[in-house]
Formats: sequence, structure tokens, C-alpha cells
Amino acid sequence: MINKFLGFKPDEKLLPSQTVTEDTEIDLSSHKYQKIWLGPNHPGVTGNMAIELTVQGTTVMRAKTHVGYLHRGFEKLIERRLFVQGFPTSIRMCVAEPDTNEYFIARSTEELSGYADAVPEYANWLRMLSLEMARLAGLLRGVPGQGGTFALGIGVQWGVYLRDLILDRFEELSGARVYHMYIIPGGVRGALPDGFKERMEDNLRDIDDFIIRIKKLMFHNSVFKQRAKGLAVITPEMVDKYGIVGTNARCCGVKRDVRKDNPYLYYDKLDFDPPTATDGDVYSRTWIRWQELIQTVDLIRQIMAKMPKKGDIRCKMPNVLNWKIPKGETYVRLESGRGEMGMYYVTDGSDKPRRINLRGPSYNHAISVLEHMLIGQDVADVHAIMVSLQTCPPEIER
Amino acid sequence: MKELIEKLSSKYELQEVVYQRDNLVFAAISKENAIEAVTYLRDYEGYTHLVMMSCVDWIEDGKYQLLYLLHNPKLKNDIGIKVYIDRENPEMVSAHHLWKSVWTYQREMHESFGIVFPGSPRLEENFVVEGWDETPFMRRDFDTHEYAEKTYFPRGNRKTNDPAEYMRKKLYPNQPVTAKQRKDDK
Amino acid sequence: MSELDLNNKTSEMLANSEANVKNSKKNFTRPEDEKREVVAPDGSIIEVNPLYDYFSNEKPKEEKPRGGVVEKFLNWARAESIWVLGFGTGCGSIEIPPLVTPRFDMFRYGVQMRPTPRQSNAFIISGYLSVKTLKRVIRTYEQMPSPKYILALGSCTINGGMYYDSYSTINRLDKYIPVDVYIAGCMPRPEALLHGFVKLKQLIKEGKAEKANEYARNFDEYKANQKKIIKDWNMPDYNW
Amino acid sequence: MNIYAKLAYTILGFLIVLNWGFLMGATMRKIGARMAGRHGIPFKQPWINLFKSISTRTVITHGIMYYIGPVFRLTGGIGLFLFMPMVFTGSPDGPWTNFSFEGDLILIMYFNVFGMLGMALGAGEGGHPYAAMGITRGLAQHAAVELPLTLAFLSIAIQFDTFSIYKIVEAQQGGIMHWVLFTNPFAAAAIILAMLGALGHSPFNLVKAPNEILIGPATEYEGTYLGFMMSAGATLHVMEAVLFMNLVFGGATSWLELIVKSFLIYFWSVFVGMVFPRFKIEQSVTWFFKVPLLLGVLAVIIFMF
Repeated sequence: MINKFLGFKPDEKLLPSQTVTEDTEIDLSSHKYQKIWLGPNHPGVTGNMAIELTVQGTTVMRAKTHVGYLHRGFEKLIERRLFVQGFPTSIRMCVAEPDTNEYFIARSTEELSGYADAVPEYANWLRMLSLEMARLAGLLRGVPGQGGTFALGIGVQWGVYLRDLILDRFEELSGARVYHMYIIPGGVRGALPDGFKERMEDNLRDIDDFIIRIKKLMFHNSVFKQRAKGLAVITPEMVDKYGIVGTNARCCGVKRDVRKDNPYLYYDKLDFDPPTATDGDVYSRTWIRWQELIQTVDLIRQIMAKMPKKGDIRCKMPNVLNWKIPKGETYVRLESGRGEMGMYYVTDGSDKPRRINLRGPSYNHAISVLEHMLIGQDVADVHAIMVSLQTCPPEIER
Repeated sequence: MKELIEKLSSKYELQEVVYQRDNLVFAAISKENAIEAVTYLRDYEGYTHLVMMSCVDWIEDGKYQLLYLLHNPKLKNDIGIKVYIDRENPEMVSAHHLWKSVWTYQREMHESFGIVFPGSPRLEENFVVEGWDETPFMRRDFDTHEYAEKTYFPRGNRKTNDPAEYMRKKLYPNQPVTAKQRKDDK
Repeated sequence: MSELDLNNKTSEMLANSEANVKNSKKNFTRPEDEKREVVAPDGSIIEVNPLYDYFSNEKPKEEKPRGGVVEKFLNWARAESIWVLGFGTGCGSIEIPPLVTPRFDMFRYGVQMRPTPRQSNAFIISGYLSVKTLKRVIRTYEQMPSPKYILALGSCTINGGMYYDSYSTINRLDKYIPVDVYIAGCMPRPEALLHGFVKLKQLIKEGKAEKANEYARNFDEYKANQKKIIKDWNMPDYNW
Repeated sequence: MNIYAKLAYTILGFLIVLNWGFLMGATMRKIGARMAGRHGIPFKQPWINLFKSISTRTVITHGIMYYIGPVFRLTGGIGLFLFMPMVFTGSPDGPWTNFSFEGDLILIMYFNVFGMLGMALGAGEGGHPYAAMGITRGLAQHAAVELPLTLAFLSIAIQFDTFSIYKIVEAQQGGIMHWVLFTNPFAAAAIILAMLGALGHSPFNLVKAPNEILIGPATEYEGTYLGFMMSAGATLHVMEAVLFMNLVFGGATSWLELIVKSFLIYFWSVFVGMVFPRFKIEQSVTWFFKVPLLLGVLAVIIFMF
């Protein structure tokens, strides 16, 4: 308007292009662009990974994810260990929810050696309890963590404290705080301790209180809405093209939940409906995760009410020293807090697995999806987008 | 699942069809037809979700086995298309035009197995290791223990309490001892 | 020289340097880090070597403690205010959030997190270190101001732990950088970490935490070990 | 008053301000920690941090401006202090009025920006891209904050027909209803809102956000320079609170009143920051250009006629 009045006409070519896409040409020698690294030593990246950003001003023109800082070669290490020896190694593949990996190894070995139906009912309920507790622990960090990316640190403090309480219950159940090694081939490692349900119910009541507080803190907050609404939208077309799963797919209306689609354990006996949203932005992803928090608390209550009082915790398994599994292959999947996780397990008739391959949701979310989504965004939003996609580097590089 | 396999076998030659579960089937297809079959499954049969790509090293047969695991969100079942390629000169047609996530898998396989996918973007870039110039590390003939001992200054006096050994001697003394174990003891 | 000529010249030079990279196979430097000639705004041509122009290639120097009452007082200040770098190098970093939250609250002990290496003087190596991370850890460690302390978390940093046979992770951390306090366990509980901090404080107050000087003294030895495993050594020997 | 006595009072006053700044910072962090359910840092922590920063052995230089940056910032803080009447004692030549003079409000508005400009020079010389980005954001936001602040100052100056802070304080004496807060509510409202940006807490602290970029201008600073910056930060926080106290909340007649009032003013920004996430820079600039700017313009218009 003012320009028109003054008769000033800016040279359009010299101005930065308004819409940035993957095809926008970048001439690094023109000195208009700068390369900055976000990570690996940076509080704004989730875990130990790095993003190489090419920025113009504060707009991201290109993003490249660099992983491998946490590579330990698990898949190679497990190939040279016995089935049962590989077990404690495998659970360290994902630090945030280690129980999912326990389930993969246990379930695939059971399935390939023909013990899948022999696992006692009580043990299966306990497995479900442990998986849901792991999801709850992850969500208690994840939901306020999204506020934390916008400097709403107070919710993170409350959430991590409650997560500690859940870890206490894990400690009661399995003896360990982070790496539980609870779900083992053939069943679980221990029964419910006395009074576990009461103490769990106490904690769940605290968490109910927290859920309401976090709603007031985050979803009734104008600044949070301004930052998160309309940011980094996932469209339904992107879901299959990029292999998006879990809450990230559900945020744009595509209802994908392994617990409903391919029920494992006794999830078909539970009453729940995975939440969906339609916007697909950071706000709706957070909103879904908040609803999932309510649902997980409810699921734990349902599991504790429906599970049998007593029962066997393990079935009779062969001697682990001479445990040979016939040649075969399988793919086992479950719904983790971040989405569909799965493991491809190949045996060749010896006492060691031939090949295992973990499929983590972050494998796509952190590389192809993130690189696509960051283009055209502000540098200040990069951390929020990463956290909203729930990228977890250990499951990418293993 | 049966109908799908019948339909598929009328078009392509299928081998090693294994019904692993009600909702999971594995089938091997020749290298030439694989990408065509995967495209057919994606476009006409509704297997729109690529769950994962993987690779298994069958060193005895001199083959690599590639796996394309596809999921049908409507029927809620999976099919795993297996392809055997030559281990000496591993090369496979790239599928990066089908899904946006494929090139990452292919980049990883290129680094860890040395398989070449001509035309796949950013194939030569490092994925998890930097400047690796040994045998690709996921191959069966790469001995990671030997490499680690050679390279990383193992601390002396490391007492490895092998649980297998311990259990065999202490907990199961009556277990019949195999010939190989007897040899190891000596 | 007109602007167009300048642009042409610059892009030509960049193309040349990229061609050099392709020709020499063993060269790990990225094209933008190559030694090249740059046309300055006034038309003069300057030779630029980004890797060596912005970093020092000098060896670190030993900085002797002053001794006496002054040093005692400064050591007390150092011990009571430990600034930890927020760099989670391994799975042990999952236990850092509980440390800064109500349950364990390490702020009580004067331990705080700082985001940049320039402002921190303690470095928690949280668990296993892959070679790729080790390269970053060394660079970060060298950027930290002396006196600096390293806490190594978990059995993986002591002897490789569960990953003793992995091709990607190191076995002994003290071969590459000097370690002040080891905290054993897989993974160590937050209480163990707090105990590690108390132990570190004790060492600092006694004046025994002078590992930065040890690094300077045995610099060549450490560098030889580091170069043995980091295959693409495309960085200066020392940077501060 | 004897110039030597005045100098002695000024130095003593500065020491009080510096230490109160440290203590106030620690208290605020303590309050934040209590909200989260933690104990938080000990009260003595800021002083220990200062000694610890000085005890750092490594000294790195990136050039002359790199040294001068923190010095500029501290100069900004000291400048604010030197020309600010701290405690109202009834005479413009009193013990705690420092070197205030007719028209010191203009000088103080200049010193308010001075520290930020110094940091810009230092951060630029440091050469880290994060520092450069942080300071760009800082300057953009500072410009947006300065506009409503300056308008409100102008309005107050027109109201009392003076640019002397001492006279503004003097005019507000004699009861709570004489405060600018009640006599010029639009200017007061503009200042109270713009204050959030000036004191630099969430939601307006993208400048030094650890998540969005690294910690902004201070990325490359360490050791003694960081100690300088911590002292400068403590001084600036107190002095800005005192400035707003003098202009809007009736000044102080004793050190105790100053401490209570500056604490409450500073607490207002911490209180808002606790429950609000931070704005992006374009959002915060738009925010300041909406309500606070409108209030500032209104305040000026009302007193112009």
C-alpha cells in the first residue's frame, strides 16, 4: 500500500520467494543461505541426532537428518547370541518404552517355536499391564513435553514426577527402573505383588488430577494455541506415501491403531476407541496424545479389573541352552506410544537368530517426513515439530 | 489371503508361499517381477502401506533375501514379498518412486549390506557409520567381535561369566554334553 | 569486475573444488570445507581454508593451579557450582529428566544444566559411545573451558559392558578422554548419579580433579588413540 | 552535598543493587522451583556462580569487540544506575539520587538500548550463527518493546511537564492516588504490558531460548565474560524494575520500599512467564504493536490536548 503510494517497486527477484517447496532451487554460492546444525549437542533435538538446516533468514529451505550417533549394531550383536542372551540386549533398542521390544522378542520366538498358544492367560494380562504402563510413562513425558518445546517447562516437571511414580510400580513388578526385562519368552518374570493394585490406583488418581491441570495449562493457553495451531500439517494423502503411523496418522483422521486393526494379547476384550482429529497440526497431535493419556489410564484400570486373580506366569519352555528354533520368519507388531512398531524375525534352525530387524515409527517420521515438513518453517519451530512427530533416534539406527 | 495368493500366482511365479498367521503371508518372487508385483499390490489390491524393507544374508546359498512387507489398511493383513538376489554382485531395482520412505531403507541397506539400488536418491551418503571402509557390517562374514577386540582397546581382566556356561555346569550338570561343547571345554 | 563476473567466478571455483573432491576418493571433507580461493567484495582474491582458519591447531597448554588459599576458595566455588553440558550421548540421558525434576532435584547441590559447551564444565557421558558420537564428544570436550570434568555413566564406558563386541561402540573411554568419576550400572539410578556428583565435588575440593591438565600433558597419546578409531579425521587436531 | 560523599553513596548504592539483583534472581528461581515442586537452588548460588565463572582458567578471544560486548552490557546497567534517583529523600541533592539531572529520562532511554547494542557487537564478533540469530531476534523485539515504552514515557513527561525522573517521583508523593498508575492509567497500562518484554521473561524470551536456538547472544561467552554478563543481567533487572517503579508506582522513600516494589514488579513478569509459553519473534512483535502501542498512543493523545 505504502509502496504503491510512494511509487516504489521492489525487484521481485531479489526478495526471498514466499512459498518454499522441496523443488525451490538453492544456490549456496549466492551467500543468501546459511547452513546451521541443530544437534547433536543441542537441547532442542530429541535425543542424540542432528538436523542440518539450510536457512534463509529464519526460514528453513532444506533439512537433512543425520542419525547414527546412537548406533550400537544390535541386529549384528543379537545374531551372535543365543535366543535368551539376545533378549537383554534387545530391550535397549528403545529407551523410552523398552517393554515393546521385550514383547517382540518374546512373541516372535514363541510363534516360531510353536509356543504361542501355550502362554498362560494370567501372563498375557500381565504383559498387557506392563505395555500399557510403559505407554503411560511415555505419554507422561510426551504430552507436557510438547508444551516444553514452547518453554512451558512447568508441565514437564509435573509429568516427569508422575512418570517416576509409574517407574516405581515397574520396580515393584520387575525389580528394575528403566530396563525391566519383564516379558520373557513363555510368560512374564513375576506375578503381581501384594497391594500393587491399590498403590497403582493411588498413582492413577494423581494422574487424573494431572490430566486436568495439563489441560488448563496447555489447551486453554492462548500462546500455546497461537504457536501450535496450523503448524506442520499432516494431510491424509501423506499417510500412506510416507508410511506415517500411530498418533501422527490419527491426527489427520486416518484411523490406524494396531490394537484395533490386528488385536494382539487381549486388546479385543477391552473397551476403548482410539481418538482421532482432523486438523493434522501440532495442536491436534498434542490433543490426541492428551486424550490417549486419559484412555491409557482407563485401560490400566480395565486391565486390573478384568485380569484373573491368580494363575501361572510362565509356560514350560525348553532348556534355553539347547533351544533351537526351526527355520522360519515372522513379523510381530504392536502399537507403541509413538505408533506401529514391529520386528521382522528370521530363524534358520540353529540356536541363534538369523536376522532381526526392528521397524520403528521414527524411521519414517524422523527422516523422510521430518525433512519434508521442515521446509518453509521457522527455525524456532523445528524443535516443536520434532517433538510432535515423537522422533526417537535409538529406534532408527538401533 | 488365499485368494490374493491365487490371484498373484496367476500373474507371477510364486515360490515358498508360507502362511505364517491368518493375516500374514510370505511369498518369494523373481528379481525381475518383484517391483512390478509390489506396484500391482499397491495400486490394485489396496496394499498401500509399506511396513518395512529388510534384508537377510543367506551366506550358505550365496544369496541376499530382500523383503518388502506391505500392509492393507482395509483388510488389515500383510504380505511379505521376498526377492533373492545374487550375493556376489548385489544389485536391485530401486523402488523409491513408489513410497517416499523407501530411499531411507535402501540407503541403510546399501551401507550395511553393500546392495546397490541404481537411481535411489542419496544412496552413497553415510547413514549410521562414518567413513566405514571395512566389509559392510551386517554381512555374515564380518566378525564384529574380532573387529572390536582389534580396534577398541578391550580392558584387561574382563571376567566374562558366560551364563550359558554357568547354567550348564551349575544348574544342569546332568544335561547331555554335545560334542562341540566337549571340544570347547578342552 | 562486474557483479555478474564475480558470481560466475565464484560458482566456477566452487565447481572446481567439488570436482577435486570427486577425484580424490579418500578425502572426507565436505565441498564447502575445502581449501579454495574466494573473491572478496573489492575484487581481490583470498585463499581460504575453512578447517584451519577458524580453529587452532595448537596443542593445549597445561594450566597449573595457583595453589594456596586462593585456589582453595576457587575450588570451593567450582565444586558448589557444577554446570553440566546438556548433551545426552547415550541411553543414560533418559535419567537426566528425573534429576532436574521434583523427585531428585539436583539443583539443591548446585548442579545446573547449561546448553553450550562454552559455559559448562562437567560433561556426563551417558552410556555407550559410538565412534560417530565420540568424534563430537572430543570436539565438544576440547571446546569446554578448563578446568573441566567428565562423569562416565554406565558400565559401557568402563569396559564396553553389554556392547563389548560391537563394531560401533568404544570399550574404554579413558583411552580417548580422561575420566574423573565413573558411575557403574546399567543403567545407573539417579541416586547413583547424585552420588557421583557428590564424589566429584569432593575431588574438586581436594584439588584432585585436574584431568584437563592430564589431557594436555598426554595430548599426543590421546590423539593417537582417537585417530586410530575415527576413520574420517577431517578436523583440526585441537579446537577451542 | 560533597562530591566525595556522593561518590561513596553511589558506590554503596551500586553494591546494594548488584547484590539485591543476585538475591532477587535466586528468589525468583526458587519460586519457580516451588511451583514445580522442587527445592531449587540455594540462595547463595548466584554469588558462587560468579566466583566460579571468574575461576575459569581458559581464556578465548574472538577479537576486540568480543571483549567489549559484556562490558557494554554492564555499562548499560551501570549507566541506568548512575542517572537514576534510587530513593526519594525530599531533596534532589539527597544521598541516594546518584547523578540524576533534568532530562535524565532521555539518557536512561538511551542506556536501556545500550546494553543490547553492545551484546549485538559482541555476539557478532563471536561468529557463532546462533549468537547472530539470537541477537537479530533480540533487536527486533527490543525495537517493538521500545515503541510503546517511549510513548508512555513521553505521555508521563507531558503530564508532569518534565523529563526529570526525580521530579516525576516527587510529583507522585503524598498517597497512593497520586501515582501515575491512577493519574495516567493508559501510560501505566502500556508500561506494565511492555515491561514484560523489557524484563525478558517468557513469553518474550525467544532471544535466549535454549530450545529454539541455542542460548542466543551468550552462546560463545564463558568464564569472566559470562560473570560480567551475569552481573550486568542482575543490575539491569533491578534497574529496569526501579525505572518502572519510579515512573508508575510512585518511587520509593526507603531502601526497604524499593526492595519490595522492585521485587513485586519483577515478580509480575516471572509470574506471567511461568504459565505462558514463548512467542515467536513475529508474534511477539505483532503483540507489542497491537494493545501496548495503542495504549501508548492513547496516553500521548490524551495529555497532548
